[in-house]
Amino acid sequence: MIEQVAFYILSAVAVLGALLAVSRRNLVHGVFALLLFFAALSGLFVMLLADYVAAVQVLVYIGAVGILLLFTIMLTEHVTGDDLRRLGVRGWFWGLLLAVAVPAVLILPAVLNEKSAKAAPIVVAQGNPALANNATQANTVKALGKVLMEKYVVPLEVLALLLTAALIGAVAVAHAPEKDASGKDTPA
Amino acid sequence: MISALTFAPVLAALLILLLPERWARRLALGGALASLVITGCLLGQFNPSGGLQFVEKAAWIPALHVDYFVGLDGTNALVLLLATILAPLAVLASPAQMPRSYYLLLSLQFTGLFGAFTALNFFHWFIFWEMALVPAFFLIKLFGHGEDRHRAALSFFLFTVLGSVAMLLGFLFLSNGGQESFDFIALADKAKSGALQPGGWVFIAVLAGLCVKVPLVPLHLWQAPAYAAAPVPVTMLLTGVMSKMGVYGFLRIIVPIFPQELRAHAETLMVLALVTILWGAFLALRQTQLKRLLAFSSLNHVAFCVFGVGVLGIATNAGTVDVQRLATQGIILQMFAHGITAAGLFYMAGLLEQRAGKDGLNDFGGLSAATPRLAIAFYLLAMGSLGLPFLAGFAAEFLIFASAFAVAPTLTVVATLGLLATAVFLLTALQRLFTGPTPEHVKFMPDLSLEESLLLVPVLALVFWVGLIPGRWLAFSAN
Amino acid sequence: MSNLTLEHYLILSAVLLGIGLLGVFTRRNVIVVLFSIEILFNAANLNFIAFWRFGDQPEALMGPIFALFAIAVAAAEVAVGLALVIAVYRHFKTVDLEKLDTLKEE
Amino acid sequence: MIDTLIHILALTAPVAMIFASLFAFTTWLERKILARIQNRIGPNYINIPFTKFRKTFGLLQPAADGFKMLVKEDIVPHGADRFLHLLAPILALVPAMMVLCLLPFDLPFANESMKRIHAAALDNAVLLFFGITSINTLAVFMAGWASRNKYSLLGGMRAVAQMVSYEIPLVLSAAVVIMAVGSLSAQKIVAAQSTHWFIFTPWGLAAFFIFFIASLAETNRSPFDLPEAESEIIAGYFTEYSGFKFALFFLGEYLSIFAINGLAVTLFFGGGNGPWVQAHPWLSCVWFLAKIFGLIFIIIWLRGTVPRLRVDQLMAFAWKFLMPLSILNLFVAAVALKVQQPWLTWPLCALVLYAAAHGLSRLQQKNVGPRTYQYAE
Amino acid sequence: MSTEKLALIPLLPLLAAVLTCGMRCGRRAAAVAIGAMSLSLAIALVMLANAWAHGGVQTVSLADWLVVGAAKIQFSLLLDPLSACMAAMVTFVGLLIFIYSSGYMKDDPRCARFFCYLSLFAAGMLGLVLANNLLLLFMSWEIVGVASYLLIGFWFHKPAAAAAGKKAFIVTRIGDMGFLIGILLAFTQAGTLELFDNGNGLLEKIPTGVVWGIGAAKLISLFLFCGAIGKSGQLPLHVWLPDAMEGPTPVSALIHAATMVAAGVFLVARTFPLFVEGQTLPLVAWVGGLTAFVAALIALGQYDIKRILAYSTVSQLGLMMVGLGTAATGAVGMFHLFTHAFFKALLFLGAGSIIHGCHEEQDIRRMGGIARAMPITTAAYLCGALALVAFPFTSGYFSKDAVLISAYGADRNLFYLCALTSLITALYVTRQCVYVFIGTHRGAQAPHESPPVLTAPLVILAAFALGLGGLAGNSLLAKLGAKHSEHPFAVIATSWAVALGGMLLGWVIYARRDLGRTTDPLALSALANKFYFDELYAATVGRLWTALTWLVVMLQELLAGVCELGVQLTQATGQFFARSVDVRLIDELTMDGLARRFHKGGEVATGFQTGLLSGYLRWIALGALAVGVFVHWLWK
Repeated sequence: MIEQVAFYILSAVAVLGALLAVSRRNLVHGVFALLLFFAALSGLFVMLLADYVAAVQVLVYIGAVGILLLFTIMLTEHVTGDDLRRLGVRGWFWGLLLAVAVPAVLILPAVLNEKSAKAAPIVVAQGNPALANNATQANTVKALGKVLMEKYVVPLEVLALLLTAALIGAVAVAHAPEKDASGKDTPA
Repeated sequence: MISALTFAPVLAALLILLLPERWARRLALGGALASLVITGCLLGQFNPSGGLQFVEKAAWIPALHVDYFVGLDGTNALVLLLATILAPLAVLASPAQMPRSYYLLLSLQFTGLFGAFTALNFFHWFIFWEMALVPAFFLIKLFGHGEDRHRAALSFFLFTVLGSVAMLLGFLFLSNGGQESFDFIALADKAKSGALQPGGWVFIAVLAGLCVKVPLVPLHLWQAPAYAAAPVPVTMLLTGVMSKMGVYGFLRIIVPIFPQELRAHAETLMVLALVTILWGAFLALRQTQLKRLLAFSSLNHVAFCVFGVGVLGIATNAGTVDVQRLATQGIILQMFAHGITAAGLFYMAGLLEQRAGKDGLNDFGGLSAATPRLAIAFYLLAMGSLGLPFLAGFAAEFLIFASAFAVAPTLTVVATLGLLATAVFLLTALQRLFTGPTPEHVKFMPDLSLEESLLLVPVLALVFWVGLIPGRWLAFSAN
Repeated sequence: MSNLTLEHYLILSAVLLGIGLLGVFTRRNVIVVLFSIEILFNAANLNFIAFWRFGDQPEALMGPIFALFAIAVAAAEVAVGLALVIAVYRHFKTVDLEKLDTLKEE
Repeated sequence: MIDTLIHILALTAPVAMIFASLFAFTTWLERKILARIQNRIGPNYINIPFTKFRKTFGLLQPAADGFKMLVKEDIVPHGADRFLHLLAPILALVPAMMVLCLLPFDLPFANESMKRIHAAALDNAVLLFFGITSINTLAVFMAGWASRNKYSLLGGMRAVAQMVSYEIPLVLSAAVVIMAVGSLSAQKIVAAQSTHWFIFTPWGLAAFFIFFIASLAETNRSPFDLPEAESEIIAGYFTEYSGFKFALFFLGEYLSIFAINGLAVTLFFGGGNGPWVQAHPWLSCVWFLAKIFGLIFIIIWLRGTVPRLRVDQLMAFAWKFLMPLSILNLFVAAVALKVQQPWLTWPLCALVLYAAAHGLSRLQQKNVGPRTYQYAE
Repeated sequence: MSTEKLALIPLLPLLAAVLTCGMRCGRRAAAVAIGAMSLSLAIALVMLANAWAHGGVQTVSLADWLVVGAAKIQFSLLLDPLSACMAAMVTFVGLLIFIYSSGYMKDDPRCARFFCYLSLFAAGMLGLVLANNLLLLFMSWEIVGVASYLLIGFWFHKPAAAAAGKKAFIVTRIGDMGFLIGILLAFTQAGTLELFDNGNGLLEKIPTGVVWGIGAAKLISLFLFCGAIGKSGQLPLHVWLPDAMEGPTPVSALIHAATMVAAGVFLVARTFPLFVEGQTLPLVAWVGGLTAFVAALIALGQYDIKRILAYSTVSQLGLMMVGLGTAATGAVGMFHLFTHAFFKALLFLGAGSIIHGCHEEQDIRRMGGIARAMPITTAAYLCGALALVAFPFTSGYFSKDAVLISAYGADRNLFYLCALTSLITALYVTRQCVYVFIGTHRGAQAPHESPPVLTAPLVILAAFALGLGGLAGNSLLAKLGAKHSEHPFAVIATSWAVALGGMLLGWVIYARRDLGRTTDPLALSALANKFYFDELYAATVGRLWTALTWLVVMLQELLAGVCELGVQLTQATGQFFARSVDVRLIDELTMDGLARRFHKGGEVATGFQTGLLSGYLRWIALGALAVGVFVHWLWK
C-alpha cells in the first residue's frame, strides 16, 4: 500500500518537475524544477532497491549537474534567468505532436497487445524496499563494486578516460581566449 | 659518430617543435653543444696521417649510385671544428626573446652546415648544402633588420640557388646522369687516373656554384646586403661558416676532381680572387655602416683562400710539393682563423647596433671610454683580422702568400695592397668607433655583460691560440 | 490498485520521455534543450533499473551498472555540452537555437 | 509500518533535538573563545529574567539572541523571488538535519530493533552523506539568487564555486577510509577502528588534514569564509535575510558543522570508541560529542587566528594543493593497505606524503605574487 | 749565464704586459713594469758581457712556430755584439723612461694600461733586436708598430692623437708591406728565414736567384729597405713621425726617438750582407742624406718643442742611414744610433719635463726664461742639445764625426750635404734653446721644476750623452766591426766649424729678438708647413686612392644595378605566373570554376537543411517514430 502511494507521489513529482523544467520561462526556476525531478527519480530508484544508484543520482545530478547548469545560466543569460523566447505556433504543434506520438508508440503496444506485457513482476519487490532487508540488497554496494572491478573493469577504465577527456575538453572549450591581437581581453 | 653530430641539431629542432617555447633556446644550444662535444671527441682521436677516418658508408639509393658516405680527413677536420664551435656561439649570441621558429631554423641550418662539411657523396652533400641555405633565407627574411631584408634575402636566395643549380647540372653530367657514382673520392680517383674528362663548361658550372658561396666578384652582390640585414647570429654563421663551405668546396671538389681544368684556369682564378681582394678592401673603405664594412672585409679575407686555391692549380703544374702543401695548409688555417675572427667582429657589431640602435660608423665615437671591455675585444679581433702577428690571421696569410709568391710573384705583390687596404679601413673603423670625444648618446652605453664576455672569451682564446701555436691546428691538415 | 508492476515504471518512463522530447522540440534556449536531454537520460535510466528489478537476473546487476555508466556519461556530456554553450555564447552572444544557423549557409 | 515510521522518528528526532540545542551552546562557546583570543571578555551579562541571578557567564546570550530573531520583522526585498527566497533557508536546514541522522550516533535508549533499522538504512551512509550535503550548495545559491542583490548573488556564486571545489578533496580523503574498511556503512567504519583510529596512520593523518581543511571550506568557515565575508560582500548570500529565516540559515550552518565534524570523527577518530565504552555503552555518545567539540574548538581557534584567503588563493589551494595531495594519498593508502607491513610502509608513506605536501606548498608559494586581474583592468 | 736565457729579455716585459693589462692601480703596474725591465736590463748586461767576450754570432732556437712539410719557421734568437748592444741600450733607456713615466703619468687614470702598452712595446722591441729569424723579426716589428699605434693614440679622446696613431700605423705599414715582400722573396729564394744557421742562414748563404730580371739579393735588400724607410721615417714616408708627437712624451722619447724608429736602421745593419751583396748601399746613403737635410730644414720652421725634436730625430736617422750606406760595415751608423738614443731620449724627456713645468704648454713661443725656474732640467737639456749639435767631445761629436768621415770617404757630395745638415742642426737647436731658456717667461702660468722622479733619469742620461762617445766609442766601433780609418783634417775642421758656427749664427739671429711677438726670420712658410708633404700626398696618392675606391664603388653599383634588374625580372616572372597562370588559369578557371559548379549543385541540396537544431531533431524523432511503428506493426 505504502509503496503504491509512494510511487504515485514520486511519479507525480517527477512528471511535474519535468514539465516545469521544460516549460518555465525562467531558467533558474527551470533548473530547480529539474532538480526536483532528479530528486523524485532518486526516490524511485530507492523504491527499486537501487539505493546506490539513487545516492549517485543525488550526488551527480543534484550536486554537480545542477550546479553546472546554474553556472552556465549565470555565465550566458541575464542573471535573472528569464527566457522569453519560444518557437512559433507551428513549432509547438509539430513538437507537441511528436512528443506525444513517440511515447504513444512505445506505450500503445503494451496497452493494445496484452502479449507483449508478459514480464512477470518479481515477488521480492514487495513491501518497502528500504525495509526489505535481505542479503542481496544489503550487499548491493559491495556487489556492484565487485562487478565493476572485475567484469566491467575495462569499461570502467574507459569511462574514467572519458570523464578525464570531458573534463579537459570542457575546460579547453570554455576557457576564455588568452588575448586577441588588439591586446584586449575578449569579454567572457 | 659523424651522423650523430650532424643530426643532433635536427633532434634539437624536433624537440623545439614539441616542447614549450621557452625551452627552445636551451634545446638549440644543447643540440649545437652536443655536436661540438662529439666533434671534439672525434678530433681527439683524429690521426692526421690516417687519411679518411670515422667513415660511415651505406647504400642509399642504389639505382642512382647514391651512398650515404661521411668521413673526416685533413681537409674537413678543421672546418668542421670551426662550424661546431660557431654553432653554439650563434645560439648564445641570439637575442633572448626569439621565437621557437627562429631556433628551429637555426638548428636546421646547423645540420646543413655540419652535413656539408662531412659529406663525401655529392648527392647528400648537395642536400646539406641547400639545407644550410634555405633556413638562412628565412632567418634573414623573418628575423632580419631593416626594410631591406626582404630584398637582401631574395637576392641571396637567387644567387645561391642559381649557383647551386649550375653545380647540380655539372655534377649530373659528371656522374653521367646518375649512371655512375657521385662519390667525391671515387670521382677524384677517376680524375687522377685520367678516366674522367669533364668539359670546361662542367668546371665552370661547378665553379660558379662555389664562387657564389665564397663569394667572388662578380657573384658577390648578395653578400653585403645579406650580411647587413641578417640577424647577428646568422651573419656570424654566414661569414664564419657558410662562406667557408664555398672554399671547402674548392678544396674538396675543384682541386681533386678537376685538376686539369684548374691548371688551365688557375691564373684566371687567382686574378679573380685578387680582384675580389681589392674590390672588398676598396669597397670597405667607402662604407659608412659597420656591418657592411665587415661584410666587405669578409669578402676580402675569404678571397685570400681562393687565391690559395689558384696557387694549388699552378703548383700542380710546377710540381713543387712544398708549395702545394703550404697553400693547402694556409687555406685551411685561413678559413678557421677568419671564421672565428669575423664571427666575433660581427657579434660585436651586432652588440653595438643593439645597444645604440644605430649602425653607422659616424654614430659612435670614444667608445673606449664608455665600453672599455668591448673596445679591447674589438681591437684584438680587428688586429687579428688585419693580420697582426701572434694573432690568428697572420700565420695563415703568411702561408698563402709564401706559396703564392713562389708561383706568381707579381700577383702576390699586388695582393699585399689588399693587406694594406685592410689595415686602412679597419683602423678607420676603429678610429671612428672607439676614439675621439664620446658623444652623449653613447656615454652611458653598457659595457659587455658577463654573458657577452663569456661568449667572446672562447673566440679571443682561439684567436690567440691559433696565432701563437698554429702548429697545433695545422697538424689536422698536415697530410 | 494492485502491486506495482514493470508497466508502471515503463509508462512513467515513456511519459518522461515525451516531456523530454517536448522540451527538445519546442524550446529555443540551448540550456533548456540540455535540461530536456537530461530528462531523456533519466527516463532511460529509470527503464534500466526497472528492467533489472523486474528482470530475470537481478544478481547480474546489469541495470545499476548500465545506469551508473549512463549517469557518468551524462555527467561528461553535460560538462562538455555546457562548455560548448559557453563557447557558443561567447562567440555568437546568444544561446538561441534559431539564431545559431550558421551551418546553413555562410 | 507505522511502527517503522515511529522508530525512524524516534531515532532521528532526538538526534536533531540534541544537536539543535547544542547549537545554542556552540554559539556561546564560539563567542567566548573568540573573545578570549582577541583579549576581550565576551558575552557575560545576560541574567535570567525575573530573577536576580546574574552570574550566567553569558550562557543565556543564545537564548536572548534567538528570541530577538524570532520577533524580528521578516523582510523580503521588493524584486526578490519570494518563493525561492522562502525555500532557501529551509533547504539549507533540512539536508543538515538529514545528514546528522546518518552519523553512527548511538542513542543510549535505542533498542536492538531500532539499531537494526538504522544499520540497514545506512548501508551506504557515507555516500548519502556527501550526496545530501551537496544539496546545501543549492540552498546557498538559491538564497543568493532569489534575493536579487548583487552582493548576495556574488556570495552565492562564490559559495557554490568553493563548495564544489572542496567537495572533491573531501570525498577523496574520505575514500581512503572507505577503502581501508571496505564499506560505506558508518557503523562498520566505526567498528573497524575499535583497536586503533585511522588518524594514527600516515595516510589517515594526511587524509584527516585534507578532510578537515576541506570541511572548513564546505561549511564556509574561516579562513574560507569568503561567501559570507562581511568586509567584502556584506555577508554574502544572506544579506537580505533577517529574522527567523536568518536564524534558520544560522542553525543550518552550525548543524552542517556538527554533521561534517561528526563525519570526521566517524572516519578518523573512531566514532564513539573510547575508554570505558565497553563497560558503559552510553559513554560512546559522550565520547562522540566530546570529539566533535574538540574539533569545533580547533575551528573556532582557527577563526580567531587565521586571516581570510583571497578568491584565487582559495581556488588554487583546492585544485593545486589539496586535490593532488588527496589523490596521491589515495595511492599511498592503497599501497600501504596492500603491502600490510606497517614497519616498512608507514615511514615510507609518511615520507612520500610529507615530501609531496612540501613540494606542492613550494609550488604554491612560487606563484604567490601580485595578483593578476583578468577582467578588472 | 748561458745564451738560453736570452729569451727572458723579451719575455719578461711581455709577462709584465700580460700582468698589467688587467690592473687598475697605476703605481703597482709601474712597479711590475719597472721590475721586469730591470731584470731584463740585468740579463741584457750579462749578455752584453758574454757577446763582448765571445765576439761572434751565437744562436738559440726556442721553438718551431710553423712547420709545413720541409719549410720550417722557428722562433730563434741570436747574440752578437750588435744585438747585445741594442738590447742593452733598449733595456737601459727603456728602464729610465719607465721610471720617468711612473712620475709623468701618475695622475692619468689609465696609467696601468699605459705601462701595459709600454711593456708590450719593450717586449716587441727586444724580440726584434734579438730575433734570428726574419719572420720573427717582422712579427716583433709589427708588435712594435701596434704598440706605437696604441701609445700614440693613448689619449684616444683627442681626435688628433687617434688620427696620428692611425697615420703612423698605416704609413709604416706601407713600408712593412715591402718588408713582407722582401721576406717572401727571401723565403722563396733561400727556403729559410733564419739569419744565421750554421752556414745555411740567409746572411751566410746569400740567395743568388733572379726575380723579375733582377738579382735576388738586390731585390730583397731593396724591399727590406722599404720597411726600414717606413719605420725609420725616411723620405718619403717620414710624415708620420712628427704627427706621432701627439702621444705622451715618454712615448716620444722611447719609441719615436730612441728605439723603434731606430729599428729601420737596425734592420739595415742586421741584414747588411744583403745590402752589400745587392749593392744597394748608395741608395740607402742618399735616401738618408736627403732625409737628414730636408728634416733639418723643416725643424727650423717649427714652433712645437716636440715637433722640432721629432724632425731632428728624422734628420739624425737620415745621418745614421748615411753612416750605414757609406761605410763598409754597419758600425758607424749603429754608433750614431746608440749615442743618438741617449741624447735624444734625454732631449725628449727634458722637453717632457719642460712641458710639465709649463703646465702642458708645447709652443716655444709661449715659453722662455725656463733656465731660472728649472735649473736641473735646463742643465740636462743643454747637455743633450750639445750632444745633438755635435759640440766637440760630447758623444754626438764622436759619432757624427764617424758618419762624416765615412761619407767623406765614399761620396763627396753626400759629405757636403751632411755638413750642411749639421750646420742647420746647430742652428735650430740654438734657436730652440734661446726660445725656451733665455729671456722672460711668455706663458700664462709660472713654470716650476719637476719632481726628482722626472729629473733623475735626465741626469743619468745627460751623463751618458756627454760621456758615452768618448769613453766607449772606439771599443764599440771596433766590436761592431768598423774598419779603422783615418781622420782627415778637413772633416774635423768642418765638423768643428759647422757645430760652433751654427750655434754662433743662431745666437746672432735670435738672442736679441723680441721672441714670440715678432715673426721668426727662419720659419718660412714652406718650412713651417713641412714642405707641403702632407698636402702633396693628399693631392696625389690620396686622390688616386680615392679615385680607385670610387671606381670600385661605381662598378659595384653598376653590378648591383644588373643584379637588381635580374631580381626584378625574376620577380616579374613570378608575378606573371602568380597572377596569370596561377590565379586566372588554375584557380579561377579550373579549381574555383569546378568548385563553383559543385557549390551550385550543393545549394539545391541545402534547401532541406534549415540549420535549426529543433528541425533536425524533429526529423530524428520522426525517424524513431517510423522505426517504432515499423517494428511493432509492420514487422511480421
